[in-house]
Amino acid sequence: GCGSGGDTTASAGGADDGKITMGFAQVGAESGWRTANTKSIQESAKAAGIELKFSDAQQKQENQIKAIRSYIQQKVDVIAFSPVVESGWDNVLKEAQTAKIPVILTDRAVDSADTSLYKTFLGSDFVEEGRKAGKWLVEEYKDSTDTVNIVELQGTTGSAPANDRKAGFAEVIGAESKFKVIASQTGDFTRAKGKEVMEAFLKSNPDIDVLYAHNDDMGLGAIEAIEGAGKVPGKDIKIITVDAVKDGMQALADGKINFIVECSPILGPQLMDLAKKVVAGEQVPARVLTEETTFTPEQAKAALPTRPY
Amino acid sequence: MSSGILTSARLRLPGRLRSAYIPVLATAGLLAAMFVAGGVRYTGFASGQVVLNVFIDNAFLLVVAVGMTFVILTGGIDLSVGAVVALSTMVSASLMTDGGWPPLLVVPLVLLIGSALGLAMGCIIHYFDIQPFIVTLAGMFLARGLCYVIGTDSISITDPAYTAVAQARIALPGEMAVSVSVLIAVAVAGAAAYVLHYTRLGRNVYAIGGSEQSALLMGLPVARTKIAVYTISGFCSALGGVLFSLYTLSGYGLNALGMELDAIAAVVIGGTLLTGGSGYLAGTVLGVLVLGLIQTIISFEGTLSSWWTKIFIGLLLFAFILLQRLISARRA
Amino acid sequence: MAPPAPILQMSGICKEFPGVKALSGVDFRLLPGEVHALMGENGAGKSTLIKVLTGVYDIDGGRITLNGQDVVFAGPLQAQQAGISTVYQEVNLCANLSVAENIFIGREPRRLGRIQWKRMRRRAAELLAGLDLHIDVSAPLSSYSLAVQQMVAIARAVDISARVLILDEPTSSLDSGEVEQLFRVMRRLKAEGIAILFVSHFLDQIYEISDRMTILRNGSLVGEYLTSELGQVELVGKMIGRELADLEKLEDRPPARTSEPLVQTEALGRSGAIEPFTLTVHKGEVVGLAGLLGSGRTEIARLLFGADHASTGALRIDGEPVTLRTPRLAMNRGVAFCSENRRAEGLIPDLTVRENIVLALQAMRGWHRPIPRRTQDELVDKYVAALNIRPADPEQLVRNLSGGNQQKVLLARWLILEPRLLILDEPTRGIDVGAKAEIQRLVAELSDGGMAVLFVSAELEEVLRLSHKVAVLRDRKLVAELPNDDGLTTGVIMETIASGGRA
Amino acid sequence: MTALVRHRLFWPAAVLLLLLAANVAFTPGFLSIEMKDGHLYGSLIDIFRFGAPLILVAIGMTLVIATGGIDLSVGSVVAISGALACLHISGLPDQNDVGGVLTAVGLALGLALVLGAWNGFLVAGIGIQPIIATLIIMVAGRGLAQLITDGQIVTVNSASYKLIGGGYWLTLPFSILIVLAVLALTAFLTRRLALGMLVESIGGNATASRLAGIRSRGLTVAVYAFCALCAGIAGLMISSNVSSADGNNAGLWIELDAILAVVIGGTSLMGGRFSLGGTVLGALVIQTLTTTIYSIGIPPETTLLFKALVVTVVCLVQSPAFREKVFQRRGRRRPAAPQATDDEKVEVPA
Ligand SMILES: Nc1ncnc2c1ncn2[C@@H]1O[C@H](COP(=O)(O)OP(=O)(O)OP(=O)(O)O)[C@@H](O)[C@H]1O
Ligand SMILES: Nc1ncnc2c1ncn2[C@@H]1O[C@H](COP(=O)(O)OP(=O)(O)OP(=O)(O)O)[C@@H](O)[C@H]1O
Ligand SMILES: [Mg+2]
Ligand SMILES: [Mg+2]
Repeated sequence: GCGSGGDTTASAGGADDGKITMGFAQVGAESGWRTANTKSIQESAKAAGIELKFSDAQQKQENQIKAIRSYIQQKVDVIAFSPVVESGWDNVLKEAQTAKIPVILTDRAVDSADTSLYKTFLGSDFVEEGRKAGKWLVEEYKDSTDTVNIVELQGTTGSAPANDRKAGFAEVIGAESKFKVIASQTGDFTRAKGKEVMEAFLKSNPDIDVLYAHNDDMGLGAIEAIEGAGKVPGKDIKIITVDAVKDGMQALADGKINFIVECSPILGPQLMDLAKKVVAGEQVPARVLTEETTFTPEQAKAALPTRPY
Repeated sequence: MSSGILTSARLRLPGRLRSAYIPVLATAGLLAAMFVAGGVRYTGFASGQVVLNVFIDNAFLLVVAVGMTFVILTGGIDLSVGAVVALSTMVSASLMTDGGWPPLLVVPLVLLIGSALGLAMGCIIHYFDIQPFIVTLAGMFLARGLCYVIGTDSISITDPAYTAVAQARIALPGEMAVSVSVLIAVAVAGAAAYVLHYTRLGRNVYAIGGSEQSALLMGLPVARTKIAVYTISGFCSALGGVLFSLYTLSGYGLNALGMELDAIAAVVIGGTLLTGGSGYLAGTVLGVLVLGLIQTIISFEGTLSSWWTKIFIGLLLFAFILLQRLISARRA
Repeated sequence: MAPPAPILQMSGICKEFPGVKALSGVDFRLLPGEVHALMGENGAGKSTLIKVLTGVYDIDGGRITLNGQDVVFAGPLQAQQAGISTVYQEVNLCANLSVAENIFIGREPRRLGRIQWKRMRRRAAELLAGLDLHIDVSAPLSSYSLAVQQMVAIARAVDISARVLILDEPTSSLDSGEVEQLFRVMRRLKAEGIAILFVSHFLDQIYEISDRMTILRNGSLVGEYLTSELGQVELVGKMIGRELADLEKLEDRPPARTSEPLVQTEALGRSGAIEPFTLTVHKGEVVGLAGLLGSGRTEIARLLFGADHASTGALRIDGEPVTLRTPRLAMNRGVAFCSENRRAEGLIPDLTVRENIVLALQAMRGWHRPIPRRTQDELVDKYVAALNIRPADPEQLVRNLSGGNQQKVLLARWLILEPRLLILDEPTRGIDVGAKAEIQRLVAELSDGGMAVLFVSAELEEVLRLSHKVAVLRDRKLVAELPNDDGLTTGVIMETIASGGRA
Repeated sequence: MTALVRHRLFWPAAVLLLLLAANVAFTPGFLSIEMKDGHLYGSLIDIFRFGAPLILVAIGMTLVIATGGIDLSVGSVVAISGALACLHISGLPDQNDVGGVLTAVGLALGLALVLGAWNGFLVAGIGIQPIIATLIIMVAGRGLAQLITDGQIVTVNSASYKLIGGGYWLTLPFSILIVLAVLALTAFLTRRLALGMLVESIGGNATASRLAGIRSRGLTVAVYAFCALCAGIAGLMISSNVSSADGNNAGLWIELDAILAVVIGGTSLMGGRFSLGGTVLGALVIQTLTTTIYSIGIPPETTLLFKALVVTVVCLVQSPAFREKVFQRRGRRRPAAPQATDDEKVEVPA
């Protein structure tokens, strides 16, 4: 769908100053979200006429560093990558700077003090996603005074989205004492784990009001667990998730999930635009947020037919 | 090219020992062949710096694999190495950044922690006669768990001295350069090779790997050696962690996930038997280089999707192991 | 003349393993400058006594004094440091290390902590030369036959300058030549005042070398005697607790036989191992293989069993040409092979006696046709009784058996197969006099029943006693085939070996 | 009593009971099992249900380890089998069609068998060390699973397929029945037929086994194939339980858990003697541990410390050397007083 728009810009960019080569160091292929992200980047690179060198780091920072180093070796025009972690990039980014290769960060930021090491950061704000989830909850229960029992399914322990989505959510709901997170456990971002953990939650906590899952997949797994326990997901237990992948949107449209915070993997077109500008030496904003929204069941029904991933 | 190495070695080596060196020589030959193939296929590949980068990017793995070699030579296994690497980066980063400790204090402390952990595991393995797999697995859980207790976020290291060391490049002729880590790693590998070949400790390691029962009956210090081996591995992992933190200038609990498998694979690809008693440190160095070179080839290939990357790694590994095996079997 | 004060004294030693009382209240003393034989049947507790002494096992009761002082060793290392050097029964060396290292490991010549490999190899070569063994000491131990390994173990122990030297069945695979070398060294050490504890099932050797002996039976002390005052028959009587009647009967040789050939080799050989040889084994015939250490007897046996592949020549079984690519194919043809190296090539230590005995039979039937438990028990019971395997508990793990009993288990495995050609490589290694006679009787009986046997033994008398014909090897070459008539003696065989068959 | 304590399964069983007791302390209704919609429902059932894939993989792993090998590729096989089955089902016109689902199951298990046989061939045929031989499929297989699913999660909507991992039959979860069937079959093959003894013999002493006429090559290939088959079934279970195949994450790290289960069950990694019962207990210990972590509410950051603690306790308690050194500190190193040699008649030379 988004390829056609990119085509025109591609011919323009290609005509300007020869072919641009971009080295992109992806985190890995740990989730469907990530795969959609990769696909978007590959497709829009093709559409934009940018030659893409792609590498998969298999969730290892050292592999990403190696890949970036090899891009420097191969003298690409621009390097883009989604950092596995926030810290630890100064060395290799300095090397890129010395080699005069501009760097664009995608998906998550790095915590480097020296912001001149990269040109711009394109991506979502995981903390903000957590906040959005929290805000909806606060809004939903604004009339109630009873305690709201929340269970949380966290992402992979220590991973940035898990840390940030937890922090943002806690920040918002922490303001009111009626919200109580009675259990919080990692579900490793997977359906199978999400289901397993939720079943255990249901056994040890008789009255759960709300489930907050750090991604759709864990939420989908948890729905099966809730149904297995004879409860109705979306009614007996309200469910909030993050991501908005197709299966999640379907569940949202079916009323099994109550609210989804979007975290869009479609960074490709924006990234290619930025890359061209950066290579051309144009000024770009230090931070570009992806356009993201939130979905309620009604919005989901409307959005579902055109959902690309 | 590879056969040249083999035949010249054949002329020099005495009688039967020749067969023991064959896996290592085959590995070296194949590695060279792989490099040449890469140079033919990719532009910019056949440069000295690419080789040096393999060292720079794998210095920590090399150090960890050196420790693992000791353990595997005794017939044991150490699954805790990756977690100890992570713990070391985490401890270093939190002490230096949050605690403001000087690196000169932190690094010895980290090395001490790693060695102590190894020592403890070695003692449990030996005195309570428990399989190394399960003890070091518990050690892995423990070290990883301690990382998360310190913090789940990654911590940057900003200490100026540490940063300076991390960014220092030792220039070599021909516009090439290596990092400090490489020097440390090479020194560790050299020292380990010396220990294994020229000291009693080293020979005892081989003897225990050959037969622990016999080593005991021959009056060798089995307890001391076995415990020493796990301590060395703990020390090497901690040092690997220090190098890792120099490499990334940060500490993170999810660092080096699965590195134990890389280290074991490097050792075994280098021709060391997992059952113990047979293998050389040079093999381990080659094993690390093979894994590193595979990575480099992948990134030079540059067009592989995530899954093709994995399949390609598997295929390269298979081709390599198969050739190595066939060459060794024919010559032996 | 009052005897000198004992250097080593053990009193009231008790040792119990789960279910077995291995030693109960054993007293033992060792005088300086004597060779003391420790005697007893298989499983009597000899090795256990040695292991208790050197700290391999914890002691359950009793005390040990060395040089008048109470000692308890935590392990062989401590015992060695206290001056007790030991060769344990099974070859306990590291096959992955070189010969030189096996001799010197733990005591390598060093300078500034650095091992001096050259010096070590040179000294190792000298040391072995002293035992009349000239081999490449830089080769891994695994490339040598068990007999060589045994010599290396002896060389190691002898070189450790100790006050007490313990040799647990060091001669079980040695030829008379090597035994002589060993005895020469032992006499020298004895003259230096070293106390030597010696275990062997060869009575001739005991009488040749020992001054005094202690006899154990079923883990208890029978008594201590001067060798010169105890006759062979009496000794055997004390060891087994009854008179051994059928020892004499075996002295008569079985009559020679003529029948159709079973296995024929035509210039069969394997480069580097054995030169092409032509040999025919007839049905019901016992063929002995004689030769010195490393002469290639084991190599012939392995070729006939398909354990190694021949590089030249042809093999016929029942007149039909066959290629034996795996031992299994040989077994399908009715060939069985009992290896000389029971630990490396024979036993499965973690399996029970019963499982070890039925293993080959089960392998022949395939995994899907289990041998009914009752049949198993019958077979096993029969051989446990016939070979006097002790403890007579088929469910005991074979690793817990004494060396001799393990050997019997291995033999039983092949005997129940009832093969057409049974290759026995040193089948009586470490087996006591009583059981040895029993085994010889069994072999004779089976060959009377039509089974052919290829018999390899370091003990020439045994070969002579059983064989219809003797094939003589030298330097990995078959040099002569001698019919076992009245004219054939060990002397004749030795001469044939020496002359290389040209005489 | 002592016979009970001596039994080799006593200590793993004791640890399992201890963990269950800890759960009861935190969740009083832990042991209760009730009927819900004609299904048995309760935490104990859950442990079996969620542990089912692990038990299966561990059973296969037990045999591989008994031959002296190791199989790292099971996790990838889990992913591949689930992915292939779901891909096939998602392409069916009627996803509930039993024939179509059976074809999918057959395809998935067939591919698993092929992968296992490949592992076995590398190990037994070419003589590559097991850890490296199976590492190849571990790495490449994960890629293959992602290739099959295109890196996405393949969702299916098939009641017939759901039965395998999430359904019930005769009030019991179907997955438990599958595990029982596989366990019974394995026990029959290894203990009733002679497979177990031959496998133990190969692991105990490979050279000796060859010389005893065992066809170790064929057996080894069969064992690796069987292990992959078990992993394949586990993969179907996992994907069927959540009605979707996740090529990226399904079966991640399961090899480690499976090996751990085998080791806790008392089988040595060096090969030889194995215990199927021990393995099942070991897998249950691991699954109960996971459940305990959820129900006690141990935060994810300290989960691993807790695991480390339990694993250490499990292995210490199981170690005879530890029990001897800690529980019965008999003064065995003290030289005992000489005992009077009694009844045996001792002859003394004149
Ligand atoms: N580790 C063990 N566990 C259980 N029983 C054992 C163990 N070691 C030895 N035994 C038993 O102790 C007894 C004595 O064995 P030992 O090895 O001392 O006999 P031996 O006199 O050396 O016999 P051989 O002449 O056959 O070598 C035997 O019955 C044996 O089965
Ligand atoms: N004296 C020796 N010199 C060199 N190599 C030897 C010697 N003795 C044995 N070997 C090695 O041991 C291997 C085995 O020899 P083999 O088993 O055929 O001997 P054997 O005749 O059975 O005698 P024994 O078993 O008594 O040693 C040979 O391949 C050879 O390499
Ligand atoms: Mg003995
Ligand atoms: Mg021989």
